[in-house]
Amino acid sequence: QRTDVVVGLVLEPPHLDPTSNAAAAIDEVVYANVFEGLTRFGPNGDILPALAESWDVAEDGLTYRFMLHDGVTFHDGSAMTADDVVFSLDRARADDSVNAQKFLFADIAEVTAEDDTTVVVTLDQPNGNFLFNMAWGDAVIVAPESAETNTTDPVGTGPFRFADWRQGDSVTIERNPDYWGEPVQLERATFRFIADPTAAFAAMMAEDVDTFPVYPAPETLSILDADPRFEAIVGTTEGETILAMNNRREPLDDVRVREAIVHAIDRQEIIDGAMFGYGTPIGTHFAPHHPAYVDLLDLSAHDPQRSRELLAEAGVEGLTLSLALPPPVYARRGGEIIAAQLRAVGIETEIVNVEWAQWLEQVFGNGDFDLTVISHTEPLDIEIYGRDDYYFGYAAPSFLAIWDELNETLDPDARNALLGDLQRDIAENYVNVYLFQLAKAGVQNVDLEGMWVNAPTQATDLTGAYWAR
Amino acid sequence: MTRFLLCRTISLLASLLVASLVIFLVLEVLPGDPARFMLGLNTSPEALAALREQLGLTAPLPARYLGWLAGMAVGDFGISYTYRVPVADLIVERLWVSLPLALYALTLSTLIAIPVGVLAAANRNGLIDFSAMGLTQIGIALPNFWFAMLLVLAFAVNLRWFSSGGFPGWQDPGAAVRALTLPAIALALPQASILARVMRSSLIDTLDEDYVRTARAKGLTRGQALWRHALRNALIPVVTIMGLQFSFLLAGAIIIENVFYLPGLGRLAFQAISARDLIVVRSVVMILVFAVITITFLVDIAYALIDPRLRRRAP
Amino acid sequence: MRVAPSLIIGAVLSLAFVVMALVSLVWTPFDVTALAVGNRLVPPGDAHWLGTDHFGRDIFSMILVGARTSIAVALVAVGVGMVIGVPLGLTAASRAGSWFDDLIMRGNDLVFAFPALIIAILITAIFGPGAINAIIAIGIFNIPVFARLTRGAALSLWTRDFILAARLAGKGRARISLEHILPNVSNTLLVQATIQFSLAILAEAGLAYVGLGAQPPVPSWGRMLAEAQTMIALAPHVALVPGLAIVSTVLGLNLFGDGLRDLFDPRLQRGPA
Amino acid sequence: MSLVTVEGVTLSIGDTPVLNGVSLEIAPGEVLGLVGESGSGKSMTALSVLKLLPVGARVAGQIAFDGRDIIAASEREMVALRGDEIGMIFQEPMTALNPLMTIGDQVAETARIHTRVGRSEARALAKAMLERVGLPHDRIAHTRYPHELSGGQRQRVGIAMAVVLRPKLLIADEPTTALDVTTQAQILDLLRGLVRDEGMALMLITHDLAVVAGMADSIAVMDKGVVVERGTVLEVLQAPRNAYTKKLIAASTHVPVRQRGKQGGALLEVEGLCKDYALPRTSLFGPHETMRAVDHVSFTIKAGESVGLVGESGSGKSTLARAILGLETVTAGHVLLKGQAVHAAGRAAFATLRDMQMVFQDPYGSFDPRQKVGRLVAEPLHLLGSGAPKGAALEGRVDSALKAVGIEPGMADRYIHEFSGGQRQRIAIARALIIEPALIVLDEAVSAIDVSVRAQILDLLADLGDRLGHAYLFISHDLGVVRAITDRVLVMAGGKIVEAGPTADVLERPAHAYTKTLVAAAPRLAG
Ligand SMILES: Nc1ncnc2c1ncn2[C@@H]1O[C@H](COP(=O)(O)OP(=O)(O)OP(=O)(O)O)[C@@H](O)[C@H]1O
Ligand SMILES: Nc1ncnc2c1ncn2[C@@H]1O[C@H](COP(=O)(O)OP(=O)(O)OP(=O)(O)O)[C@@H](O)[C@H]1O
Ligand SMILES: [Mg+2]
Ligand SMILES: [Mg+2]
Ligand code: NI
Repeated sequence: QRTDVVVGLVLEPPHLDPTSNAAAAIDEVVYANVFEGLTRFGPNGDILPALAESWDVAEDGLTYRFMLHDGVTFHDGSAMTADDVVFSLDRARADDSVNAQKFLFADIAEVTAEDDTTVVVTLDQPNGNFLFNMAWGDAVIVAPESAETNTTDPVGTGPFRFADWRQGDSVTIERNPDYWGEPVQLERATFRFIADPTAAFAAMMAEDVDTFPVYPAPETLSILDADPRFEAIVGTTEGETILAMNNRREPLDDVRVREAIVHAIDRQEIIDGAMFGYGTPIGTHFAPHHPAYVDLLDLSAHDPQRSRELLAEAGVEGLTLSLALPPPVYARRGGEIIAAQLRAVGIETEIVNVEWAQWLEQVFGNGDFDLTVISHTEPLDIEIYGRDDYYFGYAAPSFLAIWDELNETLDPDARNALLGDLQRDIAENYVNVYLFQLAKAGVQNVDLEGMWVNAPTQATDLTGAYWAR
Repeated sequence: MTRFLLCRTISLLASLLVASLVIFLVLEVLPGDPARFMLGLNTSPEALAALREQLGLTAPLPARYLGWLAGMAVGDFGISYTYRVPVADLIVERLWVSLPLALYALTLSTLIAIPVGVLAAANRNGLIDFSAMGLTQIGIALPNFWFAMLLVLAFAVNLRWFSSGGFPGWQDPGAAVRALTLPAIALALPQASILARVMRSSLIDTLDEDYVRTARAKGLTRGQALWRHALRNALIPVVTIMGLQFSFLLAGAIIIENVFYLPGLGRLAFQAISARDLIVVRSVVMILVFAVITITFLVDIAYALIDPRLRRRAP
Repeated sequence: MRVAPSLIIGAVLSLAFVVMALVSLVWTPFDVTALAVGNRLVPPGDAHWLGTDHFGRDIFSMILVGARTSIAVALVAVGVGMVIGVPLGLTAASRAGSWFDDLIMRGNDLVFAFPALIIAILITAIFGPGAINAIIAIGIFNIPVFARLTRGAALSLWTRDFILAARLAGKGRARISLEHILPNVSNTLLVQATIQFSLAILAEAGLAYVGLGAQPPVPSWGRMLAEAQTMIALAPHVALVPGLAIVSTVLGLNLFGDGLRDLFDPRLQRGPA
Repeated sequence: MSLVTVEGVTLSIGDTPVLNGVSLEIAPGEVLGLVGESGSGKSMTALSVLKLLPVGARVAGQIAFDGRDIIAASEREMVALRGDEIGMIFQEPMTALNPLMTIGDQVAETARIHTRVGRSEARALAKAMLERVGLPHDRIAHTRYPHELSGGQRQRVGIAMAVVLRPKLLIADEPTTALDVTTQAQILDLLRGLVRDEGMALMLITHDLAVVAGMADSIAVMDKGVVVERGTVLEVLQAPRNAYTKKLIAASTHVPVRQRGKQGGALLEVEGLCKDYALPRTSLFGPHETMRAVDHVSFTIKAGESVGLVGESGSGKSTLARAILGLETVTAGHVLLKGQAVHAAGRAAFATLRDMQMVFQDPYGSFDPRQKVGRLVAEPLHLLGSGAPKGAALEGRVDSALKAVGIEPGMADRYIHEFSGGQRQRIAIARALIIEPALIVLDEAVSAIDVSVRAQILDLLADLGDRLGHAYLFISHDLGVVRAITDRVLVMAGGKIVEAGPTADVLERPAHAYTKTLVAAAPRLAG
């Protein structure tokens, strides 16, 4: 019976502190393994208690009392108390904070320690998402002594503790013998960083790696799955992959032109061509596995004839648009297919492959683009359509009105109905082309059990993993 | 000799200074902001500003350049933006992979190239020569990532003799050498092909020299004349190429490092460029430039060792 | 004069390469920009002689058009190197030992000292990826190659008596460089150009591997090969065909260059005594 | 009983026949001079005896050495023979030694290969032999490398290497051609002594009949791969029977007929001319050390006069010539041509070059191989600037210049490699003539060409001088040539002119010590 596992990850984390960098690779190593927050995501996206054993919410929805577990220690041996929670939350929302998701803490008015194991958080306004927010990797609890050194020597409360980081190659974590909860079954886990898709395939085939939770080469997944040694595990993610359009720019500010583009796109061809069939078509910016999801695919059926008519109607001819493509394969391959599909309705595209840094500055930061392909991986992020300064520039009054109503609503069913309205609003206004929900296409050794199937957040939770043989 | 060394050192320093300025300026015009890269899509402007301040990105250009230079002079390359560790540590760690890999590949390539080149030259226009040179032509023509991939498929995936990539560290030297073997072969083959061709043509040239005929007139056999007289003379261009190759192997291995996911210097630079970790990029490039210049310097000295005519350039 | 078999093989392969590029101008079996995802990864057969790629495009057509891209990239990259490098080398040689010569040569050494691939990545990071920027990146590193080669060859010519004779005729350095030095180094340059040409094709493939070569939808052998990497287990022909195209073309050009060198070699050339 | 017998040896390399039934004999202790013009097959004959022929060579016939059949001998037997029983010295002392091996080791190597002696013993042998050839260890350390020796010293090392095991036969292929006369005399002396003391046979290959005359017992004359005449030195030189031999001897002693030209006033005035070359700096900030190649040289050449300049290698002759022509900056002094300064600022040299042209030593290297002869010959017309003839006028100039040197004008659109050495030198003269200069400087213009051609060129120069009346500055290390063609001679040593005067006077009754050694060292044919 093996007690160690080698996990393949595509990207190496820049460092290991989840509270000061947006890189998903950090969470993929440390989330739930090394660091814990008050709450946490479960395998299917539900919010579970973590360091907080339980909590009370006041009637007005403004005060949260968290009861912490007893006898929790950090990996350096010091006790985890309410003061550490206060420190962590205050640090994240401070003026000079470099937390990448500061909005998670935006509604917090005050955090106080009632006693060693009780923390009270007061909000400025009710926030239905607060417990969800506290489950993010960016909201984990850290100790004041080690907060600054977590980048290279992470000290958390999790069931694994950091053992070794071989820059550029791997990070190793090992079982924390003093864990407060149920001990994990694995003795140690090694995360290896393999960006090259071919190398990833070779590493699996050579059994140098036991699992790739997010396998970078969908084209070879079927081969691995057919091999009796391995199995493919396909689940869902929170990544809505869209062809974003610059709603501010001519002629994309004309809804007819946007609709024309939407009808020019054949989603299935993109899913097949770029992702080799892995992915679920979406008709709006919402995860299909979410209870509030509304199927709006009919609004945007593939209909090139309609596209041409709409373009004619809008009086647009000989249109040439730039198409910025960041590095992931869904964008690069998908973009090529999109370009061909647009050409079929008479829209020429000029493909510009960009790096992430460039995409962030040029497209995301400065809004300097016509079209781009991107996957929005944050959970429940339809909110971005209400941001005035967001890169695709929608923020229509119709949307904002529903949004405000939603924020004041606490009843779950009513909330779901409003979320449906939001989805319909952006779909009917053809803000972007909603392509597909990114699949979590992973592969693993058949004997490895207890890994997550879905990815409600980007994490490699190994707490339940074990070897069947 | 001291004069020679002094002159070389001054020109070396001048080159490095020019190089540092070029690198610094080039990286300044590179679009992309490290702070934004680190904080991602959902960040707030205040967090961005705070991080920029923390990283020292707000200081004026000349101040940053001079600060960097002054730091380098005392071996302090600064703190990596993304990794948050001293750049020097990062580089040293990567060098422990890149340097052995380059040396391994160079050794392999030399061990293959010199005998092949010598054999081919000794049997000029013969069957051995023809087939060896044909093979070297193919070796040169292979795109290296393609060849590397074929190696992985054959030796790691099918035969399972080697691991498909990665680097286990030097605690277990045997495993480390095994991990570097396939990458070294992938790197060495094209270099060996080039080197073998240089060796052959250089040896053919020297075999035509008068002193080889003199040696034969003394009663040396063809082989003795080749071995004792021609070979050492033929090594001079070979050493030049080896010097160039070493610097290439040190810096140009990015692609091979990617295919074998090795934590080498080239990949560090590549990753740092995409993360806009400019402080790492410029330090790595600087180190590589420094390495190349130093190697050129060493090759000059190697010349002097091989060739007495160069030993006393100036009294 | 006996022509070496390697020269013939090289010439044939190089010619095939050029012919492919020319043919692609007037005819390809299929449209290389038309995707047919349903028809992807078809093995070589009657309809598609060399099969189809992961988007269902006809590989044979892409190879034809890719030859054109390769020629364009390599030609311009070598052109950049020659147009800048050769005059620099000629001027440096005509003023050997002067500060100008020193400056050019130190500058050359410096360019040589920079890690080529990293600089290429930087250049494309600054200007964006694409064929033009790949050309610039490859071209920059061709400049010192040609400058050095030209200078070396020119220097040995400057010591020859016929240069003295030209000076006796009252001709200046620039004029001598053009009238006497340049024609006499042209063989050497031609041979080196062939070799740099093949290296440029390989370099483009390397850049394409890191995603920086010619950009879609323009087919390029390097990108075809890079994109086909992961498909090799699925449909080997997708990776083998562009690989073989590159190998045989580079091989052909190298053999051709070597053959030319032998042909021009003064030791093998014998005028009447 | 002869040591070496070569009988009807035929040799071809590839498809070209090189030797065609060569026969000769050398007895022990005998010196055979093998003479002939370039390409006649002298070297190939010698290499056949050693079986060190180039790849692709096929030999037929008989070669016997000391009773052994060389043609049939295996490579192993030959290896044992070479260096031990047959030693060989080559022409080029500069390239015949391995630059990366000390001279002591190179000499010792011969011994180590053939005898079972140890390293130190071989060194001792080498040391003794190097001393014997005039390189005692205390003056020239045997741990030196070849580049630290002069040409003559290197040739001594070559000889030591060849004779360290006291071979029965020594083959010397043009051992002195690359050396200047004084050194040549020393080396020939050394060889003569070795042959006498060790009793070995010597095959001395040379193109210079005068050298053979002083050294050899017998002579074999080769022409186009055939030995056309054999006999004792006296027989052959005094009473040659073969037509080719006669021609060769005549050419070697040829004196062109010249009328003493009508001389005019001063054409070229050189005054206090100095030329320094910078040596590499010895300390970083110290001044350059300099080497004075031309040291306060002053002389005058009158219009129509033919002046010789002699001196050994490195004495500064070529530097002086280049300085006169304005191709080289000068350190001090001035040069006036027709009263006009050559080294004045601006494009002065451009102006004076119209009246002054030069012919170089190497008839091939002085032409751009990529231009046609017509264009090459016309090149100096560039000096006329906008007044240069064009079109038909230009062609006319080229034609008449070529005609003047006896080249068919129709050949103007050939390339230079399509001409023989002698023709090339004529074309070089045509190029100098085309602009009708008052002075032609010839730097070793006939040194590289065969004697028979040399005679023609000298005739041509004499004739042209008489007809067109230009002055010559004739630089040569060959006193015979200088004697034949000049009125006055300047002797140069160490950058200075040590003696000057009418040619006959200086060469017959040298006053300066240096001139005396020079004259004494020069081999003479007609004694
Ligand atoms: N390696 C070779 N291959 C083919 N032909 C050769 C080779 N070496 C010499 N020859 C030819 O053989 C002929 C005789 O050459 P050889 O060197 O014996 O002449 P030589 O009398 O020694 O002349 P020189 O006085 O110039 O040394 C020449 O025509 C020459 O061109
Ligand atoms: N460009 C130069 N730089 C430095 N030293 C030079 C240069 N040219 C010539 N010399 C030196 O000047 C001296 C005179 O050389 P020069 O060529 O004038 O001799 P020469 O009399 O023509 O000899 P030879 O008979 O060998 O042609 C030599 O010692 C030579 O080494
Ligand atoms: Mg000869
Ligand atoms: Mg001279
Ligand atoms: Ni999302």
